[in-house]
Amino acid sequence: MQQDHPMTRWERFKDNDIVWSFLHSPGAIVAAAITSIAILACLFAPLIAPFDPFDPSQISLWDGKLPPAWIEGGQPQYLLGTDNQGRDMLSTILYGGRLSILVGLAAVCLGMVLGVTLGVISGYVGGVTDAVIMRIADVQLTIPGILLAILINGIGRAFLPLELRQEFAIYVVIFAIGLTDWPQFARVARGATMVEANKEYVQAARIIGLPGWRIMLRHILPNTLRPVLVIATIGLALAIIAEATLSFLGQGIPPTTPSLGTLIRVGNEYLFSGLWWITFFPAIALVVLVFAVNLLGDWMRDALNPKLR
Amino acid sequence: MHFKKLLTVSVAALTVANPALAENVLRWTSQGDALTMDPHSQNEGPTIAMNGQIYESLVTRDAELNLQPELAESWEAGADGWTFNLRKGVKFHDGADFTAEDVVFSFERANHEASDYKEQAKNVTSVEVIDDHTVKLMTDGPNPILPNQLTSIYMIDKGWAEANNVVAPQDFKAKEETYAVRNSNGTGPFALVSRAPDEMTVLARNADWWGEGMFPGNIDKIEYRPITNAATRVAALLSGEVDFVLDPPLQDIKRIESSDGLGVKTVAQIRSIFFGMDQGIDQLRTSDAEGNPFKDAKVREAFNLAIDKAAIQRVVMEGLSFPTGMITPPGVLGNTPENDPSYGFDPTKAKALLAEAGYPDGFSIQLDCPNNRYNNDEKICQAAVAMLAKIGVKVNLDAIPKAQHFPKIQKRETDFYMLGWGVPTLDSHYVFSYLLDGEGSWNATGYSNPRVNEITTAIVTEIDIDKRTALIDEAWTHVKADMPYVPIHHQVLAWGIADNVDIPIAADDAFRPRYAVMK
Amino acid sequence: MTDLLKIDGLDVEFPTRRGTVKAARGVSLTVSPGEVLGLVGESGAGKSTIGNAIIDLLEAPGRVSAGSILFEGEELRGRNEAEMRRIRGDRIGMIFQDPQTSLNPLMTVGAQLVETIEKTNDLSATKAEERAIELLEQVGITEAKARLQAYPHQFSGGMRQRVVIALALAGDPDLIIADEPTTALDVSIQAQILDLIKQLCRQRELGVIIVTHDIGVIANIADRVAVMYRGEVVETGDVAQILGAPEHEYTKSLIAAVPRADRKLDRFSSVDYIEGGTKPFQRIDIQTHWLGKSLHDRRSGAAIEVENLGLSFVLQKSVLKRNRKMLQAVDDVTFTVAEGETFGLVGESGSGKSTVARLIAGLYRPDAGNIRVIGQDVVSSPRSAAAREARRALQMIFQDPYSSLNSRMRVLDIVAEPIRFYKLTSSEAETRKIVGDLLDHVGLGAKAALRYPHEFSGGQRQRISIARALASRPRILICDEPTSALDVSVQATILNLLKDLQQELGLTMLFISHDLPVVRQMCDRIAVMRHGRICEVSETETLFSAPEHEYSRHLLDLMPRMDLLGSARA
Amino acid sequence: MLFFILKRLSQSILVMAIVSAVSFSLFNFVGDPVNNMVGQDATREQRVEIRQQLGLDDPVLTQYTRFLGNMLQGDFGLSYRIKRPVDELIFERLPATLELVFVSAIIALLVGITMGVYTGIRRKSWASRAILSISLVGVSLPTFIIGIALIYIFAVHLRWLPSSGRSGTVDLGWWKTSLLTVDGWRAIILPAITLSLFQLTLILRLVRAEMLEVMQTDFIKFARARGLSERAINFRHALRNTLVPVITIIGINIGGLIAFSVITETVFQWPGTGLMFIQAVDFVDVPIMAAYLVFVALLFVLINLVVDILYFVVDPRIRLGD
Repeated sequence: MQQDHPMTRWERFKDNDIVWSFLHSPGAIVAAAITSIAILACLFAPLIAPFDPFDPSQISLWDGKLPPAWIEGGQPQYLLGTDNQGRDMLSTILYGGRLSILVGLAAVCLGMVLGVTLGVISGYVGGVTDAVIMRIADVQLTIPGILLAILINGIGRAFLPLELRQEFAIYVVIFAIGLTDWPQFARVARGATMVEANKEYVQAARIIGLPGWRIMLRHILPNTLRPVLVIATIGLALAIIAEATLSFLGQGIPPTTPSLGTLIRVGNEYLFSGLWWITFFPAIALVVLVFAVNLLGDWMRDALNPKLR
Repeated sequence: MHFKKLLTVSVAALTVANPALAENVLRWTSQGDALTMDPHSQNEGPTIAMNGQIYESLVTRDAELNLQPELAESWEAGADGWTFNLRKGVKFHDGADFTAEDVVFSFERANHEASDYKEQAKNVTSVEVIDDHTVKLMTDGPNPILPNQLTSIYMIDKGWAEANNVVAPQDFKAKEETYAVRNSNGTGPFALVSRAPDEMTVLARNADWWGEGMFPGNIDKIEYRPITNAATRVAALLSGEVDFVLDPPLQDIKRIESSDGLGVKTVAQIRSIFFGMDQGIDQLRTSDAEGNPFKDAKVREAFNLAIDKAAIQRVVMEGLSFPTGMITPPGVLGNTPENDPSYGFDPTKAKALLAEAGYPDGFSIQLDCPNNRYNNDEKICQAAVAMLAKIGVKVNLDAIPKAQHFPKIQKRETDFYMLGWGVPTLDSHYVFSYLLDGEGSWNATGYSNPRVNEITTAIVTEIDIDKRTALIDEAWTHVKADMPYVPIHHQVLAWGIADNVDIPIAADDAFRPRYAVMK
Repeated sequence: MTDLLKIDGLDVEFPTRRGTVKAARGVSLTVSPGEVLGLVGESGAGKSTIGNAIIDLLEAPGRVSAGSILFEGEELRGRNEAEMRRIRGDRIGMIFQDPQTSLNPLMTVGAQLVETIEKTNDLSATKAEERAIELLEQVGITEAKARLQAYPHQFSGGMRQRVVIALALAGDPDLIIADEPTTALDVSIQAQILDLIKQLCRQRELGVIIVTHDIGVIANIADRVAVMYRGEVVETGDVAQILGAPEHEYTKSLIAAVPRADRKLDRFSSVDYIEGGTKPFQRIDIQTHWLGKSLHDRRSGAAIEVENLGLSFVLQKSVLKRNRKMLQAVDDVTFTVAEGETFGLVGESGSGKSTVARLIAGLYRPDAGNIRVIGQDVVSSPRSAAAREARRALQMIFQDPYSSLNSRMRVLDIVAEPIRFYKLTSSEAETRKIVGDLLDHVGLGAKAALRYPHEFSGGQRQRISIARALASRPRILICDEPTSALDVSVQATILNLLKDLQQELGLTMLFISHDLPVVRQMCDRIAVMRHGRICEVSETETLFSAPEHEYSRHLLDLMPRMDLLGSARA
Repeated sequence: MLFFILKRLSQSILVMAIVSAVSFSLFNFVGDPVNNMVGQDATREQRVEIRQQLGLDDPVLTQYTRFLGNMLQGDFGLSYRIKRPVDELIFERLPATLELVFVSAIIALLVGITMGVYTGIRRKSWASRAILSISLVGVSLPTFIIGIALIYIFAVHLRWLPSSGRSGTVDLGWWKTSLLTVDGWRAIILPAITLSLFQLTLILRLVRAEMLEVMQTDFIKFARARGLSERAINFRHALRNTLVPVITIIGINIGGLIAFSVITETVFQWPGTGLMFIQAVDFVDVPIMAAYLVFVALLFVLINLVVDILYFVVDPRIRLGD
């Protein structure tokens, strides 16, 4: 790969093994497409959705329980039918998906920032700091995530004042899921850091006399991001599922601003009554979303593992 | 290949239905299991229902809710109490005779500090034994409705209780559970065979029951399995695992009706659903409005007119409700055809009224709502949010489990809330004293009309039935005009029942197996 | 003498997304029974590919695209998997480079031997065990019976390689292919293993192919040599002829680049045949350049003074102190390096030489003793300004060119980091200019600044490392095995560069290596280390001509005999 | 070895101490227990009285000491709602949960490892690709959706298996099992499959990944070069080495089964500890919540201890030291 002139950024980007592998993996492209469409659709839900399901004045109870447009009795303006409150299913799913993705992303970010920070410090500094951080992580791992989330939610509900609870329900869920996630990130970041910290470029940086924080930030952090990114992608899928599960158990996002999980919980009550679309479409949306994210994570794990390429 | 074969065989083995049973076994389910088998420990629906199959009271109600003799054959009112003639020859499941002594003991036990039936039992100040089969229940002054208050005070054997050290009901202070929590000894038509809480409770017919042959029921064995999740409960009925679901969700009624071999029975329930508005406090807690809009009767009327009860009935309740203008249902003394019709639905007028009251752009408020108590409670609240939005009132809904919801009402910490109220005594006093009296323990509206308060006190001791009824009517007329609540509807009960069994439905939602017939 | 193995016109290709790479082109070789063929070449020459192709174990997606492989007169190409399985182990045995990873860690050595024996011979369990013991004894493992029950991790590296050889012999093969069998081993053990292979070859009339990059190994063991370069065999012949009078240009360069242990040369002969791309770049004028500013600080005296240095590591933790296993990595080490001197530290792996380097560089803190850098005590108050200042005058070049550069940073940022951190220039433009100059000076060219490390070869990366070290304007350079991961030909150019820099800048150099010939070429004085202690410190020529310490003599004895190497291109 | 186990034990005790502090803090933060204990009609005086009787007015430290002391004796107090000793409630429901987790673990391990090995060995076959794709769907399906779907298909639609609950239990005196009767097995199949599916796919994918990793190692290449049979290479060499890292993960996975049994038990009305927990959360029945937390942590710690010991057994490098 000896060229006389440096490659342009774009050439280098295309030449990158990971990008190349991506462009040659149909599954990854489809997954990325679905994920980006889903994320975009949800982020721009207010622009795309035919109705605003959170605006109660737009809802008419008399439009409730209408089937999808292509089924007898359905109305064309409600493509996927309406729920028991008369909300347009398509709009509700878009808004609900938005909430699910936002909660998932925020939870993963929280877990990642917390975990990677602690993990890198733990791996680089070592000694007592390392022992303390990893013991805390152990305790955290001892209490299964979903239980902890239920507990934090329960505590949040009881502890927060009435007015705040509604507003903070989402933050409590994010906090609950994010907090259960960090040990994973911490472990991976710590492992990667310990590998990197022993590499000679870090020793070179130390000999130059760079302070520890600068070495961690500029040298180690960028090199630990690959495995962290894989975990984050899979973590995003798990966080979306966790949110849905919490909401399904009635411990998550309240039904006034429903997430996909809340929609499925509400819809589940109509499963036997013939109103299948109230639960079916949100469930499909959830599974497709999570599947796409997982597919992406799966490809990423393989692509970033040079041994399997 | 071998594996495939094996799989087929084992699936076949697993899918073979239970062997045909000679006896009539009724398998049924409802949302929650009884908390305890101690008849005086927990005043809670499923517990009363389960114990009511094993234990009996002096007086009971039939499926039409008429008072019927049970352990007492007849009774008579006096100025300072009621005399009850006890049924003769009644035996407890362990063979002991039922006598006046047991009645005395049972009332003492129900009045014990640890009892959860004190509120009902305290009406009986003491029990006077006249002979082995006659007792006089003494009251503090005249009590016209005492028999109504006795239907869930169950009789327990003194000897058995003493022998097993359960003279007092189980107490939360106790470190150990008592014998009576898992064992029972009643006089009723069924006796406990086995019990695994939240899993399965099996009852068998009591061959020595006094009523043997007097009732149509032919059930030999009852298997009760609680299923919390509504959809799962219906699935169990649809898949033929149970014969009877006490509380199928409304939206599944049609599906059950249309399934082969299944049917649905409905009846108007003695329970009304309504919203309370705090008109007592000076500044609302959760509103952006200055002061308290609810103090203005126009605002209360606007709320009443803004709710489309017909839409709630048809879409949310699947037709299974009766829209109303009262907070107590027909069947309760005090509900009249004049007062029962709803206030109607007129959003235009509602908006106008709000403007008149000084809120042309509405205001915001939080609606507190239970999500696991009444039929579609949370969905009714959601519908109300949308309807109130159309007259400009921005409602924030907080739907939470009943365990967290009810304390808000009891502590009077809510501005706007949903409540449902059943009337076990079938008398308006129960409604007045809790919901309308200024000091009522469940009255979080701050409503206090001196005349209503007066009537509430008066009817306790008024024995002249006509005069008493007139007083009750007067009170309701005041309430109808004052509009402290937004009445929505009276609930309708629906039971999902397999065709091979006939169970008469009752408005108090109690399963009475003595009337259940298997074909 | 009939050929045991005859390879003719063998082509091996690896289809990749950037087109098909030919790893071997028209390779022809022969091996006779009882003969050791050395297959020598530098990394990427395709030598290992040949070995794998013979037993049809090429890494995916590699495949043999042309040619024939005749083994005992039979064609091996196109055999199905079952037939190949009967040939592998039974008729052709393989020995791999790393004995640490060649054995299944979860099975006892005995079990692995027995399963291999049972594969070919229909023996009873006890017979198979007897045979296993016999094999272990043949490869020189004592108490063989007891050791059958041991797991691989309970053997030392050399012993493990003996086990690997025993396993290769278990099927009683006629041909052994040994792929870098001694590269992972220490010099002293290397010699024993080579002797063992040679002895087995003679005794059993085995054909042996030794694949290696090490001319020393070839000189010690091979009867005939095939030299590979970029997938082709450029020269084949008798070992004496190839090493003594090579004909092909490449072979000549290669042989010339091998460091001579027998005499000291001024410079390594340049090997332009290989590093064809090393154009002479513009070199900077040290006297006037930014880089030369440190020249004025020079003084005479000691640059590094080490006194009674000690450091131990915990090997096995335990609650009880007496149960704790400690390794005394550095034990009472004392020496002084004068300003402008090149001081060598030699020893086998585990001798503590790298640990001493890291102690001086401040990467570890010593348990005992003191270190002074340019007269400044850097141990007692390591965070003082004076200590930091002294440390900055000291930079280090590492062994592994791949891990010593941060792959996420551009070369510019790597080299500029110390300049920016210490604000050694007045502007970013100046920084960039200086980085360009430094890259020019180390022979990479200023354009390299905008690339990432993975775009460079190992030798080029070492040049980047050197540029980074220079960017601190150091007065002392610690070189920790700077060329041991590099090919011989590249090694020569890097060593030349280091020599040049040392002379131009008057650097003090601490040179750490296990490779005595290299050390002889580079150093003024040498310290020999063993088990954390210094055995002797001598002037270089004194050490090589008249070693004082017994261990020094032993090490010198183990140096590969290069008598065969002629004086070609000296 | 002793040092190792002692170290792990002390860590476990530390973990349990922290968890118990967390679970105690529940009592102080979550809700007002009195409201959950008294009937609708309780008066203010009754409430005050109950607070005093429960010791809710004592200083926090006194309450914690009391809590710890009681906890060590297995006494978590009475459930606010059911008013029975919590430890008894838990032990009553424990067999249901443990049997469910046990059957699920067996399914997940057997199927997961088998398929993982298969897809690891036959990396390119269409069956492997199919299994992998399906497994990815598997990790994407939330447990509750699987449960609902299984109920709908096998119970309501086909009517093959019961939709919910546990039946056919046999009381062995100290343990109530449902694994001895056909009815019991019929009831456990759907929840066990639901619970196992997620972990099964995780194990499958992990085993495959580890298998591929091991297949790249030198000792496998060396085994090939010795001409050993595919069977010997795959099972004697590759699988055993695969299992070492897999064991740790399996420990975590079984913990995951216990955690996710909360969801499965809710969907299937399985009368185990998880269902009790979620009901307790709804009723803010703090003694049960606290006890369950401590109990799950204890199970986790025990499983991890077992895994550590298994490590010793499986890996001679740890067992025999260097």
